[in-house]
Amino acid sequence: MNLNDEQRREIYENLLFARRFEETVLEAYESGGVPELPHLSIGQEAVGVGATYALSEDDWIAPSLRTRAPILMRVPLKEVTAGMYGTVSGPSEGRTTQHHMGSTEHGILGTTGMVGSHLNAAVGAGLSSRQLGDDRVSAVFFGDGATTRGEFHTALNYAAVEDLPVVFIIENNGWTEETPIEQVTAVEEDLIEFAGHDLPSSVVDGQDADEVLAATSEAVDRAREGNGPTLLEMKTYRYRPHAEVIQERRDEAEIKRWKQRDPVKIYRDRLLDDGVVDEAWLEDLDASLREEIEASFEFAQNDPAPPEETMYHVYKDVEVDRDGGVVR
Amino acid sequence: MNLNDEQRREIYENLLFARRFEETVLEAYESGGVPELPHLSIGQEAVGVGATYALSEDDWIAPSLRTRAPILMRVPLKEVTAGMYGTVSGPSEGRTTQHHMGSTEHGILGTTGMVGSHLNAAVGAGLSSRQLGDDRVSAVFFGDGATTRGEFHTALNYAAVEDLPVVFIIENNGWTEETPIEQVTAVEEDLIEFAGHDLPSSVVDGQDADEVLAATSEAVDRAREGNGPTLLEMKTYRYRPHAEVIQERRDEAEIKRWKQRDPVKIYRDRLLDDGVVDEAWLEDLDASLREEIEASFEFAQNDPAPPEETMYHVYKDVEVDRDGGVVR
Amino acid sequence: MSEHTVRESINRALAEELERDERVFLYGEDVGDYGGLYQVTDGLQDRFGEERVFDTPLSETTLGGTAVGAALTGTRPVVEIMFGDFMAIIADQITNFAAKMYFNYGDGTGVPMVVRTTYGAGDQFGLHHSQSPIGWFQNVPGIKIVAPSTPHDYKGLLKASIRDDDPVIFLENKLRYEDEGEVPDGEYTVPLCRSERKRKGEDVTVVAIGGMVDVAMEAAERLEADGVDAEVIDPRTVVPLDKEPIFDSVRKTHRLVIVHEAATFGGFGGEIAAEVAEEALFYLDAPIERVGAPFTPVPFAENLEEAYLPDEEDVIEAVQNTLGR
Amino acid sequence: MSEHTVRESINRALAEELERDERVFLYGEDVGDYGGLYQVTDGLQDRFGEERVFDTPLSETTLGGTAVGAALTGTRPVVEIMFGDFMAIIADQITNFAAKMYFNYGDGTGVPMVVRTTYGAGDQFGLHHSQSPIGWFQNVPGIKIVAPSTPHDYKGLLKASIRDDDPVIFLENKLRYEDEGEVPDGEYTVPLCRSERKRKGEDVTVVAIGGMVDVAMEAAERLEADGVDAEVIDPRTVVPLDKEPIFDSVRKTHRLVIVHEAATFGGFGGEIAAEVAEEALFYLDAPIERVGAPFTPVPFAENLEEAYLPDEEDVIEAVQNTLGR
Ligand SMILES: Cc1ncc(C[n+]2csc(CCOP(=O)(O)OP(=O)(O)O)c2C)c(N)n1
Ligand SMILES: Cc1ncc(C[n+]2csc(CCOP(=O)(O)OP(=O)(O)O)c2C)c(N)n1
Ligand SMILES: [Mg+2]
Ligand SMILES: [Mg+2]
Repeated sequence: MNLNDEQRREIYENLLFARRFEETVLEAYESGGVPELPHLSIGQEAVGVGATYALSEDDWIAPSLRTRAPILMRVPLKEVTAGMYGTVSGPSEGRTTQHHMGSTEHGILGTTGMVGSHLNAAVGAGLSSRQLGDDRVSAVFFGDGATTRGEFHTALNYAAVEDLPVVFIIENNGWTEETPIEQVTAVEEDLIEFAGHDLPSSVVDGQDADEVLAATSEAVDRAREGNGPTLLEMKTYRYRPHAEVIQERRDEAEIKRWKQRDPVKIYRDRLLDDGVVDEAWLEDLDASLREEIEASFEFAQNDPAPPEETMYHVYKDVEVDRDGGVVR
Repeated sequence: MNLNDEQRREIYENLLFARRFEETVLEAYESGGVPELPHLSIGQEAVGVGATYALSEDDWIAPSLRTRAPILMRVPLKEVTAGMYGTVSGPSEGRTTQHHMGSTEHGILGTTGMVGSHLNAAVGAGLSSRQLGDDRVSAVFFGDGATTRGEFHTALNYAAVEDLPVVFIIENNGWTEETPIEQVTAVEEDLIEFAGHDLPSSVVDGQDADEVLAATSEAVDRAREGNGPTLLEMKTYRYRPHAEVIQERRDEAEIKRWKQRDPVKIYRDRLLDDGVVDEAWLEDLDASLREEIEASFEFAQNDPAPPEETMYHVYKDVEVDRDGGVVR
Repeated sequence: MSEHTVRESINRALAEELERDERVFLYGEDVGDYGGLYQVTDGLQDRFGEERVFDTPLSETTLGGTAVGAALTGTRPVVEIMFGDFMAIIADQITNFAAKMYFNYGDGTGVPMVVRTTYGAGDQFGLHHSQSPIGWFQNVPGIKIVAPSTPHDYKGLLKASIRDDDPVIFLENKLRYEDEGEVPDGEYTVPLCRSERKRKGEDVTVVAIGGMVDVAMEAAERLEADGVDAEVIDPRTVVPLDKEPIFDSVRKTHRLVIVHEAATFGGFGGEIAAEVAEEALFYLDAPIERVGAPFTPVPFAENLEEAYLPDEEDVIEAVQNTLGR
Repeated sequence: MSEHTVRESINRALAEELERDERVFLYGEDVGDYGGLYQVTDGLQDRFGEERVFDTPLSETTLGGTAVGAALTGTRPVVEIMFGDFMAIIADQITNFAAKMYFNYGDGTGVPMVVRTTYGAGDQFGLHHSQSPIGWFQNVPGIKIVAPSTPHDYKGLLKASIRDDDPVIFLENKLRYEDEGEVPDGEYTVPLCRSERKRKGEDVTVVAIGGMVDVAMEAAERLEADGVDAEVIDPRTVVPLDKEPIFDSVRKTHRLVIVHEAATFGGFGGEIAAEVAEEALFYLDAPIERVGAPFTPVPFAENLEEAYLPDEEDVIEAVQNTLGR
């Protein structure tokens, strides 16, 4: 994929957008509180941005809890922010958080809070694609921890056996909640070793959006041409603890080392070096993103709470009362 | 493991014993019927016999539905046969079949009818061994089909990460119930490829009890020395359909080809060649095994049905009535 | 009308829906070439091709998980889970995923998947191939559980299930595949979430589920000879429940017997009894009777399994109890 | 006696049992060095070492499966499953394995494992981290389900669960970890399978489960001011059930209210109601009332979750209903 300057600027915009958004979430959480407990992806933005950029708009994305960028790239911001506040304008009108939101319009597969259970669902989207002959690719994001679940094996195997158009993207940030991944995975070096399956795989620098984009594009092409799934391991890192309630217990040196390869900075420096942007453009962008983000928080904070009926939205094809009785 | 003549004869005895036993089951099923639907392992005897022979008596065995030989080697025959008839002398007094029987005395891990769910249980036996420091190894047998379940990945990973004393033995007979295994597994050639895990593995000729024994012995030694699990893939074949109700749909030529490498015949010929046994000994053995087996069927057919109380055996530590009420 | 078995009815329902809607596809262990362990999908791969009817790895989590994903993305998967006991393996996919996505989406996206599975004791298949999994999912909002009782209903309810936009667990009693009954020759469906009165009566209401409907009907025949006029109600869909017809019937007969195959304790009969004890308590002239299995796994030995499984005698006795005889 | 929180009580119970019996070990996701998401196992790895208290991969099936295997082979594993919602992932290991092995063995081998897990709504954790999984296992013979309500009972019941030879699901309400109460300083256990009358009363029986016991107790206090004398029974172990004390109480008060946190429909309250409708029907002066959640997933928005979760007002209203007020 050869990028023109506009595209490169767009990628940077998305990186910075995700960064600024989550920084604002953190501030809001630390000052007044945010109803949805933040599980921030700060530090990992290049994975979601680069990979999403490699997909067509109507390809399916199955994000993990940690995959914020694709959501922000596809879903109107006010909706996402409202989703964190549980107000009526959120993606499910306050019924659920935005973490695991689903949207058919935006090509986001709804997910559960069970880390890794969505891998097979993403393979199911691949099945749909084959049944309908519509060439849609499905990209599923998941953490290193999720590779230790049975779904990793079963989903990879089925996608590979059936040559389904699925791209498996490990966001390897080195940690489950509080356990270092090498402590619980029997691999020598990389998590892709885990997959004995007969499918192409590679390790990618997850801090470099261009690398992510290149690797994902290749995988997407392969999938769209009917040549089956690919497994990509993106090496990345989260700057914050698993969730904001959780005590940090990782090495400060480790965190510091990773911050030296910050995905936003890497991209900005490259664009500056290549003369694609200048400082003024960067400042303008930052200001306008901050403004948009602020506005979304203001919107969400003033958005009304959902009426009680909102939660009686359980069956699509029959009316059921709150006691499980069919309304005739 | 260097075998003396007596040991070699013993191995042959066990091979023939398993063979004759299951032939008798088949006859009984085809004439009068046997309450437990037979899932015969005829053709696969060398795997169970060779592997069990490599274990100490107090090592744990976690058999699959198809693993008949280890049961026959460890559990009194009358008990096994009664188990098929559901009579009081069976391993659970008629509550359950003998297929998934458990016995602490005989070191057999009870199993469920869910193919592959016992892999993690066998790893749990490895945990016990570590906790108790008792050096017991746990050997788990499972079919090729079971390698497509999530338990295959999760159990191998955990055993390897914790260096637990577990030997994983795939009885690869090439078929699940009615689906050829290569159709549903994304490997190039062998199922051991499936395990990207960092643990030793090898492919073994499952029709040759000596090969099975050698490979398993090595794995058992490794486990007992604290060097963790091993994965062995035994190439084998069942002569009968998955279960006796099921229509055969495999190629006749395929069945024929495998019968040319019959595990009982291979071993007999070798013993004859080496002068370890002669025809007379073989005939005597056959006659005495047949007699013993016949006697067990006669026993089982005359063994009484269990009294109704037998099934109210659900909780060990509290008396509960048939309606789930605690008896005070 | 013509006579068909339950097996034929299901097979025809699948064929008709595969024919009607190209978004429908059918997959599971050995359902393709072999036609399924119980031969329910026999001939369908030949007719519709390997892309519409196909075998899978031996992984129920893949079946459950991919079905949810497929249903969320525009197709209508029909999955076969060989034995209902294996529903425990996909409890996560059912409970946390399929049942909750309509709630989790804001745009009306549904989860039009059907999980067909077998259930029930009586063939000496033992504790792991004989269970009735209704109890495991009866407390899960968002799932529909359908348990038909006649060839007619099997066909019509399966077609309706496939067309339904909610996830459906479709329960097939493995002792009933050979049962025969009248089935219309033309196209029809039977609506989900509607119970049916299978027999009109005045003296006692018997609510029976799935394979137990026949047992209840035969008990009712024998009771008639004894001068007892039993009404038999078949909920057909148990979750969510069409309650009013049950209340109405109890208000008329003043007696209630509930029959299902799973253990009584903690089973779905408790829900029905509780509903009536809340809504129609003072209409009851006798304590509610539940007929079900004892609180044990399904035993293997023939005599034990017979003692375990509820039968006509048990229903008759329960009815007599409500009549104070 | 001294004051302790529920968290401390559990931590001490674990420490005492690890100390007492070297066959006991404790494992789960992040339970080691970190001390568990809710810090319940804090300090235990330091004290007992990495061989007795340790972290695992993020695989609940491994946790469930290895625990069964370990329990069958001479040790007494205590597993932490971070959220009760994840119990659906190990439904196979619980339902088909742990619950059935004593039945499947003929030599008295038991399955002495404990699965500790959190449950319950009220902290805006949303539909996948707030469920009450009792309903998923209430129809499974062979499992014990324990749901304590006070620091005293948490400690005593957990110690008894670890010593018990049957598999136990031990439910910890995540809103209650900070609750304080009197706990004896010395060694004690609280027997499984025995309910307790938490409050004596004459006018109405309230059976409450787990986190709802406190809600019921507070409702009872307020009702007393209103001249209503409520008896509160805490089953503590819900499967199997200590039924007689409930029947006795209803025979005395003639009124029954059942309170639990899961959805009413299909939930455990149905079982209790059905039992009473069978055993003590004619003692009832009013329809049985069940207080529970509506038949929806647990909603996220604060106001919705509040409306969802049963509270004192709901209990009081139900009691008033039984009194015809
Ligand atoms: C099935 C399941 N088990 C445990 C958890 C609790 N949990 C939430 S996130 C997490 C760690 C996930 O680690 P990883 O997959 O590496 O993703 P990351 O958070 O690092 O992006 C855990 C254990 C869960 N949500 N689901
Ligand atoms: C979890 C589960 N899924 C499906 C089945 C039905 N079933 C029983 S045996 C079998 C095939 C097993 O194949 P394999 O593992 O290769 O063992 P084999 O019978 O060939 O020894 C299947 C699908 C089952 N018992 N358990
Ligand atoms: Mg991680
Ligand atoms: Mg096989």
